[in-house]
Amino acid sequence: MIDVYKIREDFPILSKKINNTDLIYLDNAATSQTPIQVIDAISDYYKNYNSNIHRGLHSLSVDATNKFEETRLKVKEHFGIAHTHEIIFTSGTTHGINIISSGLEKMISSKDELIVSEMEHHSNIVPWQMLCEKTGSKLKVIPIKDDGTLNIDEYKSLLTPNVKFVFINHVSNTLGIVNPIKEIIDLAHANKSQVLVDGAQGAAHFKINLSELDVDYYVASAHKLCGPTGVGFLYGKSDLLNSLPPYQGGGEMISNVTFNKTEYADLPHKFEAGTPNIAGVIAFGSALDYMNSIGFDNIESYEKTLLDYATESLKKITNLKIYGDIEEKISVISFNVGNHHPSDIGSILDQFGIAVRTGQHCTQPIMDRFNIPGTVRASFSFYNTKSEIDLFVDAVKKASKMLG
Amino acid sequence: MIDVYKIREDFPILSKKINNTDLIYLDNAATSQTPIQVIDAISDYYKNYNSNIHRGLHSLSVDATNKFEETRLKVKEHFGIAHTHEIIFTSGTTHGINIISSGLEKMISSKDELIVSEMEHHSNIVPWQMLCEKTGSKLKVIPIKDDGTLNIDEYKSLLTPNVKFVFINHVSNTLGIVNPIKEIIDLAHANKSQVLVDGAQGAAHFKINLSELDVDYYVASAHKLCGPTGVGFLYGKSDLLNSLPPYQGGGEMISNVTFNKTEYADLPHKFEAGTPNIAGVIAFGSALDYMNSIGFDNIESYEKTLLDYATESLKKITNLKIYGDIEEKISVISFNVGNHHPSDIGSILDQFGIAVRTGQHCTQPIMDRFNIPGTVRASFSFYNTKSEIDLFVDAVKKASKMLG
Amino acid sequence: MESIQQKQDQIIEEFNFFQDWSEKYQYLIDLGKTLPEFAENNKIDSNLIKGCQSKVWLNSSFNDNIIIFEADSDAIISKGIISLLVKVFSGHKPEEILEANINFIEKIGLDSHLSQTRANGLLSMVKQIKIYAIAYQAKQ
Amino acid sequence: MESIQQKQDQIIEEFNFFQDWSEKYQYLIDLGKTLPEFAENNKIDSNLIKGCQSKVWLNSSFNDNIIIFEADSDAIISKGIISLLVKVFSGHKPEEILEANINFIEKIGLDSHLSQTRANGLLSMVKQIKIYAIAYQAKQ
Ligand SMILES: Cc1ncc(COP(=O)(O)O)c(C=O)c1O
Ligand SMILES: Cc1ncc(COP(=O)(O)O)c(C=O)c1O
Repeated sequence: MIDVYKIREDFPILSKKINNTDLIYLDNAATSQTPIQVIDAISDYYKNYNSNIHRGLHSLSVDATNKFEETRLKVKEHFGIAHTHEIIFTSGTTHGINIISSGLEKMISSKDELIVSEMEHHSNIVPWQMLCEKTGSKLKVIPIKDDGTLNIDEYKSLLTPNVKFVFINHVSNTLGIVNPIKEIIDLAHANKSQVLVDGAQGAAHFKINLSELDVDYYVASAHKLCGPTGVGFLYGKSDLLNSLPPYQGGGEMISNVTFNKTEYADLPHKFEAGTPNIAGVIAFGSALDYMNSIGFDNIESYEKTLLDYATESLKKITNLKIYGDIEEKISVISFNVGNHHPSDIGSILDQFGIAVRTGQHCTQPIMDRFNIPGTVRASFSFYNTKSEIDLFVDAVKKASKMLG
Repeated sequence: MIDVYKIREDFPILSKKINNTDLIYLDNAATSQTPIQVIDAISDYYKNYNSNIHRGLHSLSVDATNKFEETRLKVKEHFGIAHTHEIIFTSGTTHGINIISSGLEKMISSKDELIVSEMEHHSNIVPWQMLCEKTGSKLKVIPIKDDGTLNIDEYKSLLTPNVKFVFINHVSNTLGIVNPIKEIIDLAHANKSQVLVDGAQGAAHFKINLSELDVDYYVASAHKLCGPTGVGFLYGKSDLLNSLPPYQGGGEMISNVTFNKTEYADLPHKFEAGTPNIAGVIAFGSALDYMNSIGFDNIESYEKTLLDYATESLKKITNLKIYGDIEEKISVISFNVGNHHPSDIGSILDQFGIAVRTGQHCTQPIMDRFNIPGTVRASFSFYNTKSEIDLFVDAVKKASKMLG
Repeated sequence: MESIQQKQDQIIEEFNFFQDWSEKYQYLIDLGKTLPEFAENNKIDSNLIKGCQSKVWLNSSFNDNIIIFEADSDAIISKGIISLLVKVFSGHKPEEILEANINFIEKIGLDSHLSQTRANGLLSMVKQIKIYAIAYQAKQ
Repeated sequence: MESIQQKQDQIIEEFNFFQDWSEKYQYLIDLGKTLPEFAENNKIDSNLIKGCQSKVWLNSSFNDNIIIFEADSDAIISKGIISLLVKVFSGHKPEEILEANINFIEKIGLDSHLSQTRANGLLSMVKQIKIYAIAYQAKQ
């Protein structure tokens, strides 16, 4: 079990005051907070072995390279990946998706079709729209049902022989809904379609094994996993990554450069052009260590308790509507109160020191689907407490009363 | 003037021991070291206002957004840029170059020609080779002379009407040579060609005014400017940036998303898809503050003193050959001793606690030009001292003697 | 008719009575609710102000050398804020608007009590009002 | 003929005499200089070992169930290191090479005194030697 008050001591920001009251941070789906262990890993890097990596012969460079590559090993272990060279460090989920969307340009033609869902983050929509524009291929959309879940029957009928790829998020950042990605992947594979899973929200809340999932590509961001900003990773099956052209040209990603002929380096370097976010990647490793020291099973069950508690308490508020109130979800609640604009609720909550996100959460199609301007989104992490939820629910009530 | 011993106190890493002796860090061209002010800026971010930016209504998000945008202002002021929206934050120089090379795909045809120089870093070669491969356009190369400088006469004759773009580094990372970029730009503009300057090495050693230079695009990396890894910026004239298609699709870079039609956001957001390296960008601002507090004029003149001192001392070593030993250069010395392999010298220097870089420095064409496997490169920064240079020169002598 | 400065002073005085942020917010909310109806056919894209999370529309008309502003928002606090702006600027000449020194926003502590995204929205609103004034001045 | 382990022990003993890293380096450099010439026509890409900053070539031949290794490098310290490996492994059966437990590298402190890039290069060399052994074993 989790000793939340002990854990909170690891997070300096959680003792901060906002508008003269204690900060209550319920915007974890946007970015998670950072434990002192991760902050210290960054400082330690700059204080003790800051150096450019891979090409250096001197001791600092060797230390930096080893620590950098250690994170690759940690990602491999944590996510059940077969080979370290199947892990590409990126600047985040968006970057990872764009490596693939750009790589597919030459592999997709106007006869091909791609599938996304109606609940995707813009980062998992716009790159495919751009790809379709360039290649003339067609983007098809899995609709969501009134309860917020994907319409799997529709998905099955969309999965025609022309469908080359399916792009789907593991967990919806707006609704918190966990999609049945194993089923989605298996159906796609039976249709000879490849699947990219946007794991920006999935990776942070439960342990996943990418080999077992048999997913073709998986992307995530460190900053949602107690890690630093500006880091993420792309996993891809090695034969697939090998078949893609490199994304960016630059240092590291080549093995030989002349003006007549340039040869690209092997995986993973082929996709890691330029000096990477060295401190960030190393700190990402510390973040994985930190979360594993707490235990993903513990995190998952504790967050479930918070979710259930918050859901029940919020439901007692008159006119409060939760979007995606189903069983299979992580600790994210999107809601509106009556006809109040979400930004009105959010502004008032901020005065109470409560950080929630309001708006479309980069998922405009969901808003269009439910015909709303946005939602208030509260997202809980393993360092939040029940008493924070009490204060939050109370503040929502007060806000709703103020707004009349 | 510079009080180097006082400055050194700002850099925790400089008091580190390597192989039981004091670290002498002479690999500044690969990455600069980080003062405590910048390290603290990163910690401060994670301890006090870590939050996703731009879309948030709550106080943390507001603080983070403001501090992030403050760096844009600082970059604008420091580099003499007309508008903040002409500054795109990137993950580094390589990323910046690739934004442009990818953006030009639709604007370049097989009749067009591009110019690079023989002294470019791979990051400013490979993206253009990839572009030429996609578009059928031709890459022409400005050769370098025996003294390492660009052959400007050749450049003039390469500048034919078909030349659309010139890609040139401000300062060679291998030779330290400062190119006459004002002249290069003016000649290009007279030919109606646009110019991208790779400022990875230039930005760190003297102050530049991009408006006065009238350069079309300029790119640099924070990690060479006492800043963090994983951050850089791309400057582009706003009409040019506006005419380019977006690079990556994702959150932030759109203003409206439906499955029928997606509208891109205005500059700079159009090119800043996804959650950026928020802590890194903010720390980059601190790095600029730090360097300006020392003063670029002071930095420039002090580094010149170090360069002259080191050059003179090294030249006394028998059989030592410096590549690019000219007047107009920054504090970078590439050399070989007799026929000794640079990695042999480098390995022995490392035993003395001296960090230099050996090899090709991502500039294979320069090595081919001089027909050498690589060089030993010592690069000095404003926090290095003359006595470090004495120890370094002494160690080179010893290494050469050991190698016989 | 009072001057723009007089109207600002009045607002500042009113806000002086409030003890804390919740009273200020309550006041803005009430203002928002009492702002006159805005014609649906004026809720067009060209009247929309960028930079706000909620939608804010600002419409203007020019008659007898005087600008009349009308505004609306789908969020009530934004509506309250813009109603203050309408109160201050509506009924004035372009010159008066362009010359006016807008200080009531800080004086009533709105900039620190509103989240900055809102404050930026507010700046966008003021900017839009000045743009209208410039346009009408050119027409004269 | 001594066993692979005996040869390793000998090297370890030799290195025990050295007082500091400079003596070790000097020894490696001298070894590098005395490594027999390597035929230029064996300096081909397929003999090149990846993962070293300097070029390292490793060639092998198989006769009477025994593998003979030859090596070269354009850097003298690498050449010294690989000459140790050649000394240890050359003249042995594939089985012996595959079964051998390579411990002299740590024991002589090479892994800490060589920069890690070198150490990685060394690992690549050992790996390449084992790959040859596997290939010849399959041929038998
Ligand atoms: C001249 C030059 N261009 C480009 C680069 C690439 O910079 P980065 O690795 O930060 O993308 C470097 C850095 O090594 C450089 O020195
Ligand atoms: C589901 C989902 N996909 C993609 C992203 C984009 O991640 P990043 O901004 O780190 O690139 C996010 C984060 O907001 C997300 O929640």
